[in-house]
Amino acid sequence: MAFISSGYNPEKPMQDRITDIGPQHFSKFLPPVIAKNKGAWDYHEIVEPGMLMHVGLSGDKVFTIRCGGARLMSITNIRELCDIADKYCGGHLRFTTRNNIEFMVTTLEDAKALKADLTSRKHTGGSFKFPVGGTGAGVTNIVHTQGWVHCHTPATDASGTVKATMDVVFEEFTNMRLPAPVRISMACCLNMCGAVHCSDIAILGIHRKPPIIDHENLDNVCEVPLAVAACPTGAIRPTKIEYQGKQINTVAVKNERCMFCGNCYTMCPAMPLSDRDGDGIALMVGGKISNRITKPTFSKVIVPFIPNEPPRWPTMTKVIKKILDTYAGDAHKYERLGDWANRIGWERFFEKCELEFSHHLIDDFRDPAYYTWRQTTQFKF
Amino acid sequence: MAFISSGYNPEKPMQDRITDIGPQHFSKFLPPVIAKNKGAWDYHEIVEPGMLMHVGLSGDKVFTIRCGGARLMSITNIRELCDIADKYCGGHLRFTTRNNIEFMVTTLEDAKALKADLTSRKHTGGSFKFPVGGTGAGVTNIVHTQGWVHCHTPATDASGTVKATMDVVFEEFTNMRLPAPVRISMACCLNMCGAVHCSDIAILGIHRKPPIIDHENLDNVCEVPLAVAACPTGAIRPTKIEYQGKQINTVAVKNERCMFCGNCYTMCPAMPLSDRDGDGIALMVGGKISNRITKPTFSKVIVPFIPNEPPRWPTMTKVIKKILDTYAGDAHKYERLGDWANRIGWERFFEKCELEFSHHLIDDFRDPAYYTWRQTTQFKF
Amino acid sequence: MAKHKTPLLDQLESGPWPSFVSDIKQEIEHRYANPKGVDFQVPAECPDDLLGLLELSYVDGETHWKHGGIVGVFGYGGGVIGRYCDQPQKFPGVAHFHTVRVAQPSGMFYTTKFLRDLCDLWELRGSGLTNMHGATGDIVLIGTSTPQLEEIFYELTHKMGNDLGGSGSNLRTPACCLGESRCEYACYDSQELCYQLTQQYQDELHRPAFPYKFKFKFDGCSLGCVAAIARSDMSFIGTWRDEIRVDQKIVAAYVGGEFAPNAGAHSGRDWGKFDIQKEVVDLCPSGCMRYEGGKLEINNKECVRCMHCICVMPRALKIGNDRGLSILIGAKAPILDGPQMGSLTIPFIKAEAPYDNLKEFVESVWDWWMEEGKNRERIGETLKRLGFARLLEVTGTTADPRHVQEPRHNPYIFWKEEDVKGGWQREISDYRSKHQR
Amino acid sequence: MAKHKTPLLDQLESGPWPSFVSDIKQEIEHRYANPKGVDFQVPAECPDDLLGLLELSYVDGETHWKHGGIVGVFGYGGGVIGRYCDQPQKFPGVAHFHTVRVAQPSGMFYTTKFLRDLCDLWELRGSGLTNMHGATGDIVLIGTSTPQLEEIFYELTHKMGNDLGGSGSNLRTPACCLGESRCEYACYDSQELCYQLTQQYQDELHRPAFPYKFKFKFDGCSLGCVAAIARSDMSFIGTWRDEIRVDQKIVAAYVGGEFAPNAGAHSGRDWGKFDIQKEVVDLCPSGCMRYEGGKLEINNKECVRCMHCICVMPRALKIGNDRGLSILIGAKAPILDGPQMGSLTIPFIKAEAPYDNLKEFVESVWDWWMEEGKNRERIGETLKRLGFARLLEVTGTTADPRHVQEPRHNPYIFWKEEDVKGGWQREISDYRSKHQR
Ligand code: SRM
Ligand code: SRM
Ligand code: SRM
Ligand code: SRM
Ligand code: SF4
Ligand code: SF4
Ligand code: SF4
Ligand code: SF4
Ligand code: SF4
Ligand code: SF4
Ligand code: SF4
Ligand code: SF4
Repeated sequence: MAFISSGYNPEKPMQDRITDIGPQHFSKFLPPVIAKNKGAWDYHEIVEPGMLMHVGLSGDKVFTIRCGGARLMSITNIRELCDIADKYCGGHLRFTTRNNIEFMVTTLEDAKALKADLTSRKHTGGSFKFPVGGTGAGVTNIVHTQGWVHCHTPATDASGTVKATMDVVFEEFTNMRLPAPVRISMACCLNMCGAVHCSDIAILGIHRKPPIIDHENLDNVCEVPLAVAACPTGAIRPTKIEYQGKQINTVAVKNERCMFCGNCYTMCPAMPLSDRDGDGIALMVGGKISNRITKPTFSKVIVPFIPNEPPRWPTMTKVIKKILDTYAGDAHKYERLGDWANRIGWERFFEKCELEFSHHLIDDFRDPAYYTWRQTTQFKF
Repeated sequence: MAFISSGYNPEKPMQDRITDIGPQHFSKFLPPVIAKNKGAWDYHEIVEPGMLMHVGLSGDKVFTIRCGGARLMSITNIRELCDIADKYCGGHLRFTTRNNIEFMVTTLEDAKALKADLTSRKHTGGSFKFPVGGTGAGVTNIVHTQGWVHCHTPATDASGTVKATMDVVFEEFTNMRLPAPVRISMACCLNMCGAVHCSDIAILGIHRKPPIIDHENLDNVCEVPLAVAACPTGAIRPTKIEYQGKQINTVAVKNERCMFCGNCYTMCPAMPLSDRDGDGIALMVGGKISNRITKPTFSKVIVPFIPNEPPRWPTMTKVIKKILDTYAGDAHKYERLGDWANRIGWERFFEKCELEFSHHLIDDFRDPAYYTWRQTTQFKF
Repeated sequence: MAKHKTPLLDQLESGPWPSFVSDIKQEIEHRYANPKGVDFQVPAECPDDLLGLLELSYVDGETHWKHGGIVGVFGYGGGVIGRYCDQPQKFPGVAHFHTVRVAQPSGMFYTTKFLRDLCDLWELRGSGLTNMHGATGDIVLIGTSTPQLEEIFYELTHKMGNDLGGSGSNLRTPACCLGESRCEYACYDSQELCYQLTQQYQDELHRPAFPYKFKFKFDGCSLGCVAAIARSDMSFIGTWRDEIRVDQKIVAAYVGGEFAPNAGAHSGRDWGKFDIQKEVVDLCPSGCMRYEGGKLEINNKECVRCMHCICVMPRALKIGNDRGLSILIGAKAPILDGPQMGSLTIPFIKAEAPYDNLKEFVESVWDWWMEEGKNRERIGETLKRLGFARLLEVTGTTADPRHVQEPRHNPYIFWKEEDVKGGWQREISDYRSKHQR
Repeated sequence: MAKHKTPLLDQLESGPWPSFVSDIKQEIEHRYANPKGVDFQVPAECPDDLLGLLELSYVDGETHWKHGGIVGVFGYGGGVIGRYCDQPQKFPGVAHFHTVRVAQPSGMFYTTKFLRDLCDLWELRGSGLTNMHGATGDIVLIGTSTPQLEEIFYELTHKMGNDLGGSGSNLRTPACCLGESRCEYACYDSQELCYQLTQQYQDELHRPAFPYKFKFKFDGCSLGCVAAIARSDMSFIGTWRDEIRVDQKIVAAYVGGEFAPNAGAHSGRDWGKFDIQKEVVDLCPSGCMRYEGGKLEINNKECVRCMHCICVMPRALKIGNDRGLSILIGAKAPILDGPQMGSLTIPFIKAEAPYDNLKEFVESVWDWWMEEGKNRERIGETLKRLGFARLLEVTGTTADPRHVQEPRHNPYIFWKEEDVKGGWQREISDYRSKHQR
């Protein structure tokens, strides 16, 4: 392989440099029917799962076919998407805020043909390349993060847990038979790169062992005061130890105070947390974002820990399926998962979903914890 | 006046000493019909304002006449109550948890006669001695504290604010025409000796000037570290100053950090807060205690400050009256004041009650403050 | 004739509500008249000077009481609040003006005999002024001098067979609603339990050994007539766990307008015809009721026992038979950490004499708080600081979804080493064997 | 043929959902086949080694990526996340594996031309693997080496006219819902505003000058399709302040069953006949609707614009005409202080080009946060620490009940000296003149 220059001259980095141009203006990318009717749409309809029809005040119609995809996507895959878009959509496509792909056409026939085409495409391993669905009162794509594919702090994998989960709930992706939309999100550590804290169902990687301290290197790779300041519970203090006959500056961790947030590791590479047995999954439910009927709310931790069981995390997916099915069978129309749990009471939620309640689920983080305890005699036996 | 000994011998305090006997057993005090039907009541009815009828499974009936009174009560007044109880009730009476007096008789005729008798008695100044009422969906007696009558930390008077308020809302004491009970409470400083923090309407004395420091005496009358530790906002620090040529230990207060809780004064008499212009009243509303329909909730501050206007606090009583009347006109049957405000939204509450909203009403005390801000786009214009 | 002019206070004599000013004035007159020739042990002008001092506060807009002094009776750490006025020259009658907290009987029923004895005692040895009752529940005798304290205590115990109440870092005087004595809603005998625990914990009540004050309150049911949930470190609130007893015939009578809804509590206004659907079924917080075909159905399993339906139709609906109480912990006023209500700790427990199960629970809570509570830290604050789960642990209570309104929002779980496979001891060298730097 | 055996990952090839493993495998094959004879600037085995390394993580249950390194392009403080693997000998193809964040167009519409160009670039200079899109919204190109960074940036800017996105203590890449481009609910042009603010604040985006990261997100309405309220330090959420436009005829058609409720979103199950009372009127959170005599009435003054009724009958009910947006501040994930959602700061503001009113607001917020924010403190945390009122003050916003869900529970008000008559300077001697010790 020979180095191919883009034209950039490292000797003169400022030569011809273009900076601060931002993204392209979106208007360059809009399909003509979209550009024409922008700001003048009248209504929409979900013709069938994965197929939306938007009708403009002009009378124009646009049919959108939405299909799922693994967010971790190769350029081969993107090129295939482009081929499809070239064939059916005049060279336009879009991605949704939940990593689905949308193709837009102007007739129902094209929409049907496109849908058929998309669902016919499969990977050699047997999975759909472009399953159509993700609309209406169903499960759509899982918003997720990097996991073991790219990040340094994950407590689990992202792509794998997502694939395992979507396989199990796939029927809900292609049907619209739930009481309301169910948004599943995944984040591989407590940094929660995503809206895991406000999702109907959230898969969260968590650590459970305090950082290991790499005393030998700590003082070289991080600043002790920053590491100390990083800890929200004050578990870390500066200390000196003797290492191979030398006094070195390092830190000590009061393990009982650690709640495994990983912020120390973020600030100091010499304090890794990850551990095969310590790491795993916490499940949260009942968050939402829309202001429809009820206000946005946070997700709540309902299973404090499930061990990592790669490649398919069967315990985790079983719990998720059970929750989803119970919700589907019990909730009112338009009722989001958390609104259902609030209505029946969390005591019933645990009972109906056959989940064990443990003290780990009782908030003990700072003053607001109090507001999640129960200050009433209203409860159900 | 000559010292009259009870029999106590100061030389031998332990001689014949009786301790740890607690209160008398309540059974010694129950009227016969009460004792007989205890634990076996069937139902009750409010015959008319201030008159309850309880019916036992035995068929027995007891009629209770409830009357209001100033909680600050002379023995002359108590003896008059005893005279009445002797006359009508076989020498029994009780006090309610809100400082009303209850007389129990077993026939409706006696009850009517008793009620007539009670309402006929007036103080020379014109006020009722024993107004009958305080039942059902009305205003009952105001639970209150000491104020300028006995305490060292009040920011206002208790008995006076209560009298002024009860005079203004008196019609609601003798009628049962509100949507639900309205419980008014009063506390003269932030210590809140009472259930002011969970009342439909609460009158609260507040200070607004940081403590004055009596440097000359501080070190003699209190322990500097305790004074420093008392402050929840960390506004107090130990310091040394030169006073009349001598170095003395004392404290300094960072005034901007003070929120006038008075806890420093509780711990250290050399740090008084009270001030004619600084002190006054905050009004809170919307708290409740019962678990009926909705859960118990805290009162909310809706007027941050009203100056002390003794003897009748006209600005304060005007606001209270306005709130009460607005609530009475607008709420649903069975709807407590706070539930009404929650239903219409606090933006409407301020509008309808013609109250000004100011930044003082936005919580800024510690982390839970966040939970009172608005995390939704649901609001009313 | 009163010594002091009180033009401001005089304005509080008008208006319908009982005037404390008029009342004090009648005491002043009575005191000066002294028809029984009592040899007052505190100055006769005591109420007079109180009114004068209070007038001065009305003029100044400031209190004239000095920061409390430590006074009391031998062997007790509470029951008396010391008080001195800051203008003793002008108001010698209230130069000393301590209050005595007298333990009230559960439910605050009295005989006139008891009250008259108390009045006589307080006429002789105090100001003749009282609070019936203090906010915690005590009979509060306001205004006496230090030398009288032991005398009052002696007469109270010897002649009246009654003790002082609490103050200081003690168990405070427990209080209850009247409960079974005159209320069909009572789910346990709140008076008896209040009495029994008061007797059991006399030592804790009189001798400060706690980090701070501790209050018990006993509500016979969830309506909360003694406000336990708001103002007691440990609240005992009655409930049941079987079924609301329904008499359908009487329900029909309510619907037919035979009985006033809510026992007539709303009779002062015309609210229209009683509408059981709107007024009961639709307001049920758990949505567990139906009214169909003239029959009221309650799905008791889903009922949260809020009592609303029972309140609206007390003749037709009755509390269940399998009764007991819930215990909540931590209520307190805002100082210092902000207000708290009690947090549900024991959803249901039987409450039958001799209450050993309850005493055991109380003591396990205290043991923990006395061990871990900081000075001047209410148990509600300890709970916030150390976590609710800790309380469950020390009281041997199994965690239960009923302990929370909703599970935690954050994943900041304090795992323990024994929870975690392989424990916490790890070597960096092992880690490095799989992960190069 | 792939170098590494991946028996665990292979199990993720089955099942209906698109398999990322299969996809990476097709990239591995494509890369080794290299039909166009690309002179890969990062190793051809890059995706192959990624799969191998990932398999190792599946075996070990631990990540094999080292703590990030600081790499980037000249003059920018963000846009690249440095990444190195901790087994470079075994997996040389991913020894360096940095990601490049590419600013996405508002609404994520693309031409195939743009995407193909990007693919070509990334085939030549990267792993051929991407995230479409990252959680913040960027196009994320995962896996390249340090020397390629400037080259990629150069080609991106020169050939594709596109910039990098954000990372570090910067303004992060703003994101929006598709809004007016294909949604009848949009109350403002979320794409245009997103674009304009992105352009306006290029400097803030590329050059870290903030205490910590700062995110903008733009939802066209309160349904929140880009989740602004949950994950943007400043959320712009569309709304209106006049009336919902109702076409009663179409309402009747919905009631008659002519149109599927909620645009057919629930058509996968038989929910029974559409019941406008139960499904719309009774669910309205403000209770401001009535359906009587075949007419739907909305008391718009009381409407909280939750959009439910509009969602259920999108053909009949339309958003108001006097449109604008609400601004909320402070949303963030739980690290460190617990999760936050945005708190309503500007209930309503017009959103029309050139958006000067909005820019002024943004800058007033930043000025304050840059002045007062601590290092690594999100603005939501600053808000908690210094109080919401402070934000109102620095942005010149009048306090309004809409700022709170309910007023404060505690009376701990920080009065200012100028609020208080007579100020705060007092002399103990004055006090003592009225109050003896
Ligand atoms: C395409 C997309 C916007 C974009 O810019 O990419 C979008 C598009 C639409 N959303 Fe959305 N929403 C999109 C993400 C979201 C999100 C964000 C998220 O999930 O991360 C939310 C907030 C979720 C939450 O509350 O937790 C969201 C909450 C809604 C709701 C409220 C649903 C509810 O019951 O609370 C509606 C109303 C509805 O469904 O009738 C809605 C309605 C719509 C409509 C009907 C708007 C319209 O008139 O076109 C669009 C089709 C809906 C459908 O798919 O059934 N959209 N929508 C996003 C598609 C994501 C996907 O691929 O599945
Ligand atoms: C006498 C007293 C108990 C005592 O031991 O002294 C008492 C007695 C009764 N209460 Fe109470 N309550 C008493 C203080 C309270 C308190 C405590 C307080 O206000 O400090 C509360 C909690 C208030 C709150 O929620 O903020 C209280 C909340 C109730 C309720 C719930 C009302 C609601 O709508 O939320 C009921 C039910 C009802 O009114 O139907 C109730 C019902 C009753 C009943 C009907 C119970 C019965 O069957 O006898 C009694 C007569 C009610 C009436 O007066 O209309 N009682 N009641 C107290 C009288 C106080 C007074 O003098 O006015
Ligand atoms: C007399 C009484 C008020 C009344 O007029 O009824 C009272 C009076 C005082 N209270 Fe109280 N409290 C009284 C019931 C309460 C209650 C209500 C209750 O017990 O149900 C509360 C709220 C509930 C609670 O405990 O939280 C209460 C919360 C306080 C506090 C705040 C404690 C806290 O943790 O938040 C203080 C401050 C302190 O302890 O330093 C306090 C302190 C005081 C002191 C001792 C003043 C002080 O700072 O040292 C007051 C003496 C006044 C005096 O000179 O007579 N008092 N105090 C009440 C006791 C009478 C009785 O025994 O029946
Ligand atoms: C790539 C991405 C996840 C993804 O797979 O999509 C990501 C990846 C990382 N995030 Fe994130 N965050 C990403 C979106 C988010 C989001 C979602 C959002 O922006 O809407 C959040 C939650 C919202 C928020 O900002 O609070 C998020 C909250 C965090 C946090 C916690 C910040 C906090 O204040 O709570 C951290 C920790 C930190 O900053 O030290 C973090 C830190 C990180 C770091 C840089 C790891 C670290 O500790 O330094 C991750 C680099 C991973 C890698 O190697 O590629 N990331 N991060 C997302 C950015 C892609 C893009 O530009 O489009
Ligand atoms: S959630 Fe944690 S582990 Fe996952 S990508 Fe974000 S920072 Fe990395
Ligand atoms: S993981 Fe979090 S709590 Fe534990 S030591 Fe590190 S920073 Fe502190
Ligand atoms: S509220 Fe304050 S001023 Fe009033 S009695 Fe209690 S401690 Fe004293
Ligand atoms: S009044 Fe409260 S906040 Fe002010 S200095 Fe005293 S203790 Fe601190
Ligand atoms: S709390 Fe319940 S039991 Fe006690 S008096 Fe009130 S209604 Fe009756
Ligand atoms: S007690 Fe309350 S929750 Fe139970 S059925 Fe009656 S109204 Fe419903
Ligand atoms: S947020 Fe509102 S305007 Fe934007 S896409 Fe969603 S529904 Fe449409
Ligand atoms: S938008 Fe929401 S609040 Fe407004 S009328 Fe419709 S359902 Fe009611």
